[in-house]
Amino acid sequence: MTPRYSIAQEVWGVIPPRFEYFAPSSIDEAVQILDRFGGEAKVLAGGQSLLPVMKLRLAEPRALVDINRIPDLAHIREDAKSLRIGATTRTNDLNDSELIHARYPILSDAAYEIADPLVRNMGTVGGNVSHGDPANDLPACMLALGAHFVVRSPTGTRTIPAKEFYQDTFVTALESNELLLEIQIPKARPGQGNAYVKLEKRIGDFPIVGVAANLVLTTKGTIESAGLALTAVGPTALKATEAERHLVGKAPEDAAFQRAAEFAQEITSPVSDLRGPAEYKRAMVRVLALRALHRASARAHGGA
Amino acid sequence: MTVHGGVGQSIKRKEDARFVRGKGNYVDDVKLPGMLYLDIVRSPYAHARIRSINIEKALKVPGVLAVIRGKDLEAANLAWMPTLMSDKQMVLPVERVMYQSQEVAAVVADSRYAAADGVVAVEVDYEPLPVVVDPMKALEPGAPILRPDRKEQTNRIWHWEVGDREGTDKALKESDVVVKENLYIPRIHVSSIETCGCVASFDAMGKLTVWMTTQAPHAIRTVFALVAGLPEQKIRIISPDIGGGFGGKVPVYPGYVLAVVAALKTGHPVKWIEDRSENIQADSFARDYHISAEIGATRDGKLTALRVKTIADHGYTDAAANPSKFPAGLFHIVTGSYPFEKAHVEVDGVYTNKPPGGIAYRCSFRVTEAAFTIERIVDSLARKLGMDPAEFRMKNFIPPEAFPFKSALGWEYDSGNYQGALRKAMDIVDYDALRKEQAEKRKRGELMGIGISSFTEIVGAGPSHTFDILGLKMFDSCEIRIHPTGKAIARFGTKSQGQGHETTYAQILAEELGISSEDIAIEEGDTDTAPYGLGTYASRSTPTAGAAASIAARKIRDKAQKIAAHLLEVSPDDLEWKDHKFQVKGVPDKAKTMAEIAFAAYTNHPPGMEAGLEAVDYYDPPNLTYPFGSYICVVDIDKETGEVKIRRFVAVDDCGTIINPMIVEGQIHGGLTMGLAPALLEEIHYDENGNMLGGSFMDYLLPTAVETPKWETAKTTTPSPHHPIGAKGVGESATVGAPAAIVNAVVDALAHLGVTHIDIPITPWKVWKILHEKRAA
Amino acid sequence: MHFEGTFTVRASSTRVWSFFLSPQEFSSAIDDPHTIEVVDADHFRGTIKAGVAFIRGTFTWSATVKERVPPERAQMAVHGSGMGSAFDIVATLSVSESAGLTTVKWAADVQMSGTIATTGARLLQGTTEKKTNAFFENARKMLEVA
Amino acid sequence: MHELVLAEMPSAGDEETGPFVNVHVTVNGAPRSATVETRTLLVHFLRENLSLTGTHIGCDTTNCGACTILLDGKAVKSCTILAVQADGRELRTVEGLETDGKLHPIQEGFIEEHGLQCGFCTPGMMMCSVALLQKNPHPTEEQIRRAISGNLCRCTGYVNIVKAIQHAANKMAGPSGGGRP
Repeated sequence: MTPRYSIAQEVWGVIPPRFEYFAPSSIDEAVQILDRFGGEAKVLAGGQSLLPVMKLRLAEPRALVDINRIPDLAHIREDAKSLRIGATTRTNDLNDSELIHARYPILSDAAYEIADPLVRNMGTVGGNVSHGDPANDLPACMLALGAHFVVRSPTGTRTIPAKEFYQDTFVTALESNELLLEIQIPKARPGQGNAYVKLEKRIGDFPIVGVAANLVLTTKGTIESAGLALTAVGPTALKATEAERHLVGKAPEDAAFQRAAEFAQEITSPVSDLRGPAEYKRAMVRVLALRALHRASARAHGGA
Repeated sequence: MTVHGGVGQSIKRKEDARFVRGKGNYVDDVKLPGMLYLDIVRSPYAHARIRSINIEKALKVPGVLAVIRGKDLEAANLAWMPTLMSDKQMVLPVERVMYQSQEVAAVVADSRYAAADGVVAVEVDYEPLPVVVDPMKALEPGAPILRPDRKEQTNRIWHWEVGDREGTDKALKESDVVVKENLYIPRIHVSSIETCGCVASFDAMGKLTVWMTTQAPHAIRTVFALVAGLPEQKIRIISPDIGGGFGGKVPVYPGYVLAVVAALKTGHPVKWIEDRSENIQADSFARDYHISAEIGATRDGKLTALRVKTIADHGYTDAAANPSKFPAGLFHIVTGSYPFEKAHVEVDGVYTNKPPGGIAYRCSFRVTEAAFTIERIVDSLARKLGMDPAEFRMKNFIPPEAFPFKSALGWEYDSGNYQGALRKAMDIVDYDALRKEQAEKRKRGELMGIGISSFTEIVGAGPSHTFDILGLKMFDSCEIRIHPTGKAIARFGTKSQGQGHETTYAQILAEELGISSEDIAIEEGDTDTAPYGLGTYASRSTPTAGAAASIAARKIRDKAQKIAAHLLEVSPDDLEWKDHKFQVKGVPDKAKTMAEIAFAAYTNHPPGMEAGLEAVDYYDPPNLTYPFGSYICVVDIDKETGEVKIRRFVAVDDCGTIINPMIVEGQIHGGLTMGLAPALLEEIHYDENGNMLGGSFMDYLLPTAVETPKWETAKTTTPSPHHPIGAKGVGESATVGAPAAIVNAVVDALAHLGVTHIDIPITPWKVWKILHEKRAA
Repeated sequence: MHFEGTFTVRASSTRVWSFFLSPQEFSSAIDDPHTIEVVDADHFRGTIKAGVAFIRGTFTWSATVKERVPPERAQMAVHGSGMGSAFDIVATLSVSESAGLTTVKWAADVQMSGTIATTGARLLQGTTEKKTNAFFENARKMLEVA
Repeated sequence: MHELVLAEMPSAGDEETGPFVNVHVTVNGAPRSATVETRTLLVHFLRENLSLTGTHIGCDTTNCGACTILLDGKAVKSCTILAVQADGRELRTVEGLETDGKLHPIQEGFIEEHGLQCGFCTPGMMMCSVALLQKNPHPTEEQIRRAISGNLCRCTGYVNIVKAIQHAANKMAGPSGGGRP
């Protein structure tokens, strides 16, 4: 037998590789630099996912484009139509915002348990939603809420619905010369309630499973529209479209939620890993979906 | 009259003054002029032949000065070094790598960053070899022989047994009830928050100084002298502030040796600091015991015999930091708190393609494995007999009047009151009320469990007739100098890694000498100044060096008595040591304090007597000490997710005389948390190719403040009869005792479903799977 | 990791078999940018820039044909290294033709060692499976067109 | 012993080094600056370039929190921030807690309640606590435990760390001890 052989060494992660560093002061400047490097540059926002990967030398971008010095990319505001969250808003800012707590509790649910409080002080909402890691918490929230992402390239601005954004693990609809500017979430309405529930092996760990639920009830109390999305049980965050469809028109009660939770289970493809065997994760999708839907419903009824 | 900072006082710690200011001096804080940095190339394969190592590109990396390979060391006979267990391990491989992340080459550069770049540029050409991950498979015929260098062509390193095999077999056969459990205690890693590292520097006279994260600086110096052939007076090991040890900083890792070699060859000081991932993936592990235990009893619940068989996975070499005579450490303390008449233990050590080590996790040489085994299986037996586990223990404990007690496997327990500790724990937790609550909850379908662990520890190695490491007897030492103004300095052969020696040793001396602990400086860790000792691990500092402190202080007192007599113009026999000074018997006014005596020792000492007031003691304990405790854990289980939540945890510890209650409580809190960790979270897992899964803090999950419960502690005090102040040592008790209490609680919550054991760590999905299957059935 | 699959293609078994044994042809079914060099009939080598999105590195690889039974069976061992890691793939192919349709049964055993296996386990399985499936799907399409 | 292969010392301006950048920061109230590679991590900048070794490194993966400092008043992990990102900003490290020879209440709390053992996680743990108390002067035990969940301690079992933070909270609330339960 011909001997197999390899030229290799283990790499330990402390020191990142070299790169060119840019800190543009405007959006236009930022996207021009991104364009110039044609996919070889990475946007540096909070850096809490990117820098660890670079320290492991699993990513070696030629350039980093630090967008933290661009004015007005960090904001949380509500206008007539939308809740608008700027890309460099820190995840802890969601947690600290009275507006978010009062009207979009799904986001503070999620923000309360993203990584740890120190990481949340640096990590950004834009980074969390656009990194493309299926274990990130905010993508499922964005899918459940029907968010849109406003992105800019050298040729202009476009808006991408969350449901079209997540294509594969670490692969999103964002082009290499595009920069995420803002997340727009339909403005909360009376009768709306939502929640994010997740299961972790230990606080701060990657989730075993997470479920985001958003319900809007009619004045009669039936479900007018529903959003249900899942974290860490597929190559991307998953939108449980069948489950959502099933819920519409039903009373927000256990029977409907049970069936929706089963629909949600069906779209998952979890892998067995250190965070549990696939069968456990699939079972937990059901348990957590029920909890998230019940909590969303309670909130829609004015509960906490 | 008490002396300030004497024994039994919760004084604040002296060392904190520098730590809270960020002025600790840890090894990575050491910076020398011209210092270079060393970084290590490691193997991606668990088992492979090295065909070549190409360093050309690495040498072109800006800042890189040298690359060291195995063949560079081989010429100096330094490619291999001995382990503490008479095996040998590689500094750098010449031919084969034996585990994933093994050191393959070292890059020396003028900065940390350049060294890291150099590591990436080294090209190693490997030919993968078959990997042996499972120790059971390693013992099967036809398994690849991992260590062809040994005479015995087998992966069995050794077979060791103790006890009465035939008698145990017979007693078990005759027992009315026998219970058997297979218990796997997985590989875990201490992960002190500071990783390992060193700075090695040669001076112009050829003297080597190494600042090193070591718990045993003196032993390291001797090992360096023996292995490298350096004259021992030209080696100085300085163990600076240590950011946690727990046993992980006892072994000699290749990185230390490489830094010394690099310093020698480059003529510059060289620093090597491990990354966390290297620390987890290559440094000494703990446990990895595959245990099969059988226990017997009479129908009315009296224990008869215990038989334990174990496969011990040691990795590619036996580098456990055990006392030389005990390949399985003190595992034969496995009869625990019970007076078995018959017991037998056998252990087989096995080679696999994993890193070496074996005992480094806040544990006195495998006592954790032992305590877990007995406290788990006693619970199973009680359940089988239909007895309450507390009642069963009470019925079977070694009674207080039986001490000193000779165990079936040969240990002589110094003192104990096991009933007292368990009773106290039951009172604090309100055991009867909990059982009532549990019964009610079970009717409602809620899952709640109560677990007990009444462990016996064995620490303070040790009597030198039995205990040595590489032939060095396991005594320890204290040297005291009283200065003319009555202040003192004392130095020890041990080395604190957070235990607070600077405070507690001063308290022992304050009590013995009548000098305020504030006026006593404590130093450890510098081999040029401290007396020889074997270091701090296995809860041995208080039993050995703490005892040496007392004895050395008493030597000083003997001399002080003569000086006091001289000053008071009486006979020494007319004096008594009372209220921390020498006074004429019955005449309290006629007295001399230690300060007065010390001044006289340098200014007015008796004719014919040597001046000065100093003493040294090398304390060889007559026996080990046997701390014990009873823990009760209450858990609630989420039926849907399988999550286990610790609601309460009551720990009653008995470590004999307590020097500083605040510090003892802190040690117990920390120990409990390192007991919780393997019970619920931590595990090092390998895939079939020998890849370590979870080799960083991303995947190897240490408990945070959120999972850690609010520990409830209490104590009983049963002094050691042979220790000068009756102290026993406490650093590890809680880590030893806690896991069984937690597992027993979870099993208790599920017992009505027929569950008798769940292997640790008890993850949510293990619990869920049980519930899921029982529901389906 | 073990992956396997079956597909049917409208092409002769000889054509299918030779596709997978021809370095120029089979390598065209690899999505990631790569180079290939033919050492001899049974040995090929090259580099490949592989990964997911920005998590990407250059691997050097070499392949050895272990078994050729035209037009029925073949086995190839591929070895690669990069990103602090090494991979070893043993790929087996069995080809059978019936009524102008050729059925290809493939299996791949993939072993990863090193950084990717130790730190990237969370994402490894899905990505590897996807890349393997994509390769065979590309191959099927190319054979179908041809 | 075999001669080790020694490379030539690299010449200055070698095109493979760098790129470099000037970083100006205010640390504990004082302006500091250094020229470093763009890839230099903030924790290395503090420890190596500014010799502020009170900030420690305990992991490679942003998990342990030993490197916690305050960046513009917020607690962050300095191992996962580039030094250049801190350019022009305010940093506070453990060395800046003591003022005019007086320990910060958090430092007193850690001593009084035995909130530290080996001392390695302590600077990061204290900096995290300082940020918590600035934002929430009267945290509940649950809030404290959550707030320090990104800081690992292997020695204390956290019980006394929680007490240390409560000690500081009480002390900072002033002599009235006021503050909600």
